[in-house]
Amino acid sequence: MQVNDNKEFQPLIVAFCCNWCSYAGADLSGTNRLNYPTNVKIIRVPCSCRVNPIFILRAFQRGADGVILCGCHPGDCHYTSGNYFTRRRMTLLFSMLDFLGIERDRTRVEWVSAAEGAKFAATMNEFTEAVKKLGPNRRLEDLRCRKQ
Amino acid sequence: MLKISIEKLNGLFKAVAEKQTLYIPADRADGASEYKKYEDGMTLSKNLNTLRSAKDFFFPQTENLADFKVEGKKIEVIDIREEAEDFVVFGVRACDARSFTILDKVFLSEPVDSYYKNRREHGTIVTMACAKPAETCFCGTFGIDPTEPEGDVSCWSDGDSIFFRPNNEKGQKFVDSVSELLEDGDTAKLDETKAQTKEIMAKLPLANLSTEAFGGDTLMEHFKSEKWAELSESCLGCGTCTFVCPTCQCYDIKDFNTGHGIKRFRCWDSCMYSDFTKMAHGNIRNSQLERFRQRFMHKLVYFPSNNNGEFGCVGCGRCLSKCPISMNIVKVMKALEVK
Amino acid sequence: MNANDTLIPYIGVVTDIREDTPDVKTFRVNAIAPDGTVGGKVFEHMPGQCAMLSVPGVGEGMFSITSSPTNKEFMEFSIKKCGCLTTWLHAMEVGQQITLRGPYGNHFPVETDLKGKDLLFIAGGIGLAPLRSVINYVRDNRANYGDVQIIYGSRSKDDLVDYQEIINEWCNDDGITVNLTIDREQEGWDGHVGFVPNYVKELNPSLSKTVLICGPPIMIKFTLAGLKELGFTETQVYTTMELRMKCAVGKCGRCNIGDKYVCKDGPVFRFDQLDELPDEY
Amino acid sequence: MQEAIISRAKQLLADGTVNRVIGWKRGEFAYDITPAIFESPEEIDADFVYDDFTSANVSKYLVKESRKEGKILAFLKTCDTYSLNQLTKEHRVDRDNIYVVGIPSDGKLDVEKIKAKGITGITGVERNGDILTVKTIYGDETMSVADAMSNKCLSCKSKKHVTYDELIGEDGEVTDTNRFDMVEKLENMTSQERYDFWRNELSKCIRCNACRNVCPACTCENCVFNNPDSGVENKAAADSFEENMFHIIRAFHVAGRCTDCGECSRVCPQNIPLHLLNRKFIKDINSLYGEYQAGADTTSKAPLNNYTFDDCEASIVHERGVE
Repeated sequence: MQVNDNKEFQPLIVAFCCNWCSYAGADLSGTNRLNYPTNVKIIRVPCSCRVNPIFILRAFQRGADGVILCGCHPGDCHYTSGNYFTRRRMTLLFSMLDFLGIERDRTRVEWVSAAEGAKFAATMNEFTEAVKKLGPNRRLEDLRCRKQ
Repeated sequence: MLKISIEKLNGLFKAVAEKQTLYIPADRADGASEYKKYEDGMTLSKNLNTLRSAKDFFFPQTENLADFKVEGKKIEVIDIREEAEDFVVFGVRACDARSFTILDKVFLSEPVDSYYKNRREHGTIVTMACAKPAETCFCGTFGIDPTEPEGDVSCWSDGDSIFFRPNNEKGQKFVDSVSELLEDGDTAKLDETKAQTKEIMAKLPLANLSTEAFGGDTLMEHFKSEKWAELSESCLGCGTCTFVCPTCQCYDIKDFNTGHGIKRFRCWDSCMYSDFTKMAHGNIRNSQLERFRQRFMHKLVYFPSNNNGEFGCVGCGRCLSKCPISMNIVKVMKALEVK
Repeated sequence: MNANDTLIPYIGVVTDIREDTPDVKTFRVNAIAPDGTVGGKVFEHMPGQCAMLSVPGVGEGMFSITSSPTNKEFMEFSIKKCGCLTTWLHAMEVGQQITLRGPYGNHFPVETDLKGKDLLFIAGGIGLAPLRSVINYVRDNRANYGDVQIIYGSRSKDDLVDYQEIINEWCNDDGITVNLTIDREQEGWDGHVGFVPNYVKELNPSLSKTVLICGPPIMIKFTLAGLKELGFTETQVYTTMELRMKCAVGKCGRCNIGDKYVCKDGPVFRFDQLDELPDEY
Repeated sequence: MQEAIISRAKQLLADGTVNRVIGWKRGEFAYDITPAIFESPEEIDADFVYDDFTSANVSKYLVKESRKEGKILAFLKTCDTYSLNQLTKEHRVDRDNIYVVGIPSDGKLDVEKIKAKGITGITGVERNGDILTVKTIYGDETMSVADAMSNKCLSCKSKKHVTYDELIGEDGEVTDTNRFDMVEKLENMTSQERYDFWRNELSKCIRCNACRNVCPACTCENCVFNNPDSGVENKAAADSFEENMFHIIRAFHVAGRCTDCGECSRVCPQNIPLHLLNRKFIKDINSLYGEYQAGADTTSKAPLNNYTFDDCEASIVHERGVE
């Protein structure tokens, strides 16, 4: 585990991972001892399509600085078409967040298969870096939830 | 009477704002006005009234009541109440000024609501007489004279100057604090303005609206009226009327889990909402008819029944202009008073 | 801001949990002193009054205080599992702290109108909870009241709240008649079978009695009709009500029946008072 | 126009085609018109009104009304027919129980806009060509009709009725409007500017839920914001997050189903331009997944219930427009 003794900002990342591909991908990156930040909190969902826009917003409310949604590659969905719906939904949602002036780099969709442990780790590192540059989430923050 | 010329009014605002927070009605980009914290250069709105009423100052839409820390089986209550800071609300109209009397009857009756009382004690209300009432005004129906507003200090404008009259100790303190800016003035022109306003009041379309058919003793008669079905059929069940109303005071208490504690907060609620009376085992007001009836019965019958005949409406006309489907207390009164 | 506000609750500790029926538990609550000592009551009350119980983050609700004011050691609440908060309460263990505020509402006129009278208690299911406070108050001040009759019915034998107390204490008291009934025949039950309203009519209680009734709305409705048939007047019958409440002090505006707030002007009403109000309950 | 509508309504009542009529009822003033149901010719004669202020879309009432006994006559303006079509498609109304008479509209007036000019004490309004004469207790005032026109009519998308059993007057055409202008303008701002714009607008929200309750696409039996089990139930937005949350989810839930009738902005007591959120979704859908007009038909698949294998990736949001 990384020990963070300087006060550098460590973003909290919530990663919604589909049970069949991305969660297995995350597992693989772990068994392969690949590094990705400890502040990435994985939430397993049956399918990326299970993720309601409310989930994304709630993650921000509860202190996430970035939210990433990982699912099977288009065409590989365990339920045939779930991730196609996810793709449309999330495109529109992210576009709306952008429209409201929420920094667009705080949200991302990435397709990660069960075999792509390396891609999972790389994606998380890259995404964390991008969010780190933005600093803490302030525009979509619930002040009541901010830790004093 | 003490007065200040209108050109110098901003100087007075500045002097007040230096000592305590001052709120004045200010114009918004969309033409409506709302109370804003006074900052240098802000001007007083010329609109008759603000979009939202002044009740927010004493009974805000949401406020924190208490915090809780929960650890295992242990609970700790944290009293977060703090003494409010002194503030002044300037330009409150006669209708809104009366609404405080009505809210007082609810919140200052035993057991006293300390949150409300705290702000009430620290707020000074400076009222402003109306000169140009709108067609939606019917404060006269409830015995309010818009040319003689209540409040801690009453103000009038004759077009050139603003006149001040303190009504109590708090008001006197306010007038004293700005006395060097005030001068003694002649009220001849003001009396003329008042007379003109009264003439207009008598000509308003709702001038003849009467409360005669309402009050505590008409409870069952109005409750059982068959007209509620027709009146309520187009109601959307939104909370617009409730939230713009200066006298609506129903609230909800809810807990919010912040992840590191529980915040218990109170927020405005509306009897028009479907979950207002919903319990684990059912709902006593299941239809919009019953909820609609509750709101108007509360204002016209239940409230006077419990408060010596005082009605729970001040005739500010906000619901008349804001209801999405234009169903309002005036239409209800006119429908119900016909036997 | 030293003055206390009724909206800010006290802390109580659950010191005993008794499983009365499959869906009713009785919780014993004690006060907790700043130094952590547990004991005594959080506040005093009169029979029929209520308290707002809450678990922060879960919810707050009005519950009638089941124990008698004559009990100086603790308060008790008999609570049926039916919603979010009550489900949580049913899952908790001894030692759990909860918050309380109160007492709220009026009470049964035990020191005025009911004094010296013959009393008839009629309860159905969890409706015994608010009456238990009165019954025990009457038992502890026996000299002040005349004959006491208790008619209590439930769905089944297992659903009779406080069955042990009824059998072991109430039934053994002098001057107290207890009539139990259950809705349907059940093995091991040799008592009366049938609905409460019918049982009341069968028992044909004396018209001199003052009636205190609590139970499901439908039971109250038919029992009241039955009592009227027998010759009782509405001024003789008291009941206690419950509606959704938030503030418990008549300010939040939701528990009203006409111009009366159940939390402040109630929960105890005499039926002739309810007659003058809309039937929105 | 009002006479023609009234006489047709009375005919259809008399010949038994329908047993009630949904329309608009006269108010206290010239402008406070309430949607209402009429059951007799006498009621219609007394109160039925169709004029410059009858802008309320009555199609949502048909969700309940069409399930009642007997056929109901509904007078629908062009934009209202889109809403009804969408409701028909979602099986929220029983279309067979509704007799739709399409009526033309040459734009409705918004009294708020008149009042914003400082005109008060309004007793009557007269429209003569482009000039509006407002009668008040303080004397007559004039202004241009365009200045008093409601926002939803200023960007009217269509003069063509998409569903009707009969028409009064001539049917128009789908109009080519500038309705996405403001959305585009916002898109071209910087992220910070957009944020400031929306904070200023959404912080006015008093959570009266009028936008939700009036919306013909919002017909859930129990809204997620009313459901204590949803975890996001809130009555008053306690802070800016909850304001954003409510408006994002409200607009998202009608994305692909919103016909752009403009009722949400019309009823907003705080004059928040809520339709911009809906239009942003419409604009995105049009540009990313092909032109789509909700309510134009009753058979097409909604964009969010549909997909193609080569849809764009969500990263497109990062690639276009202003950061």
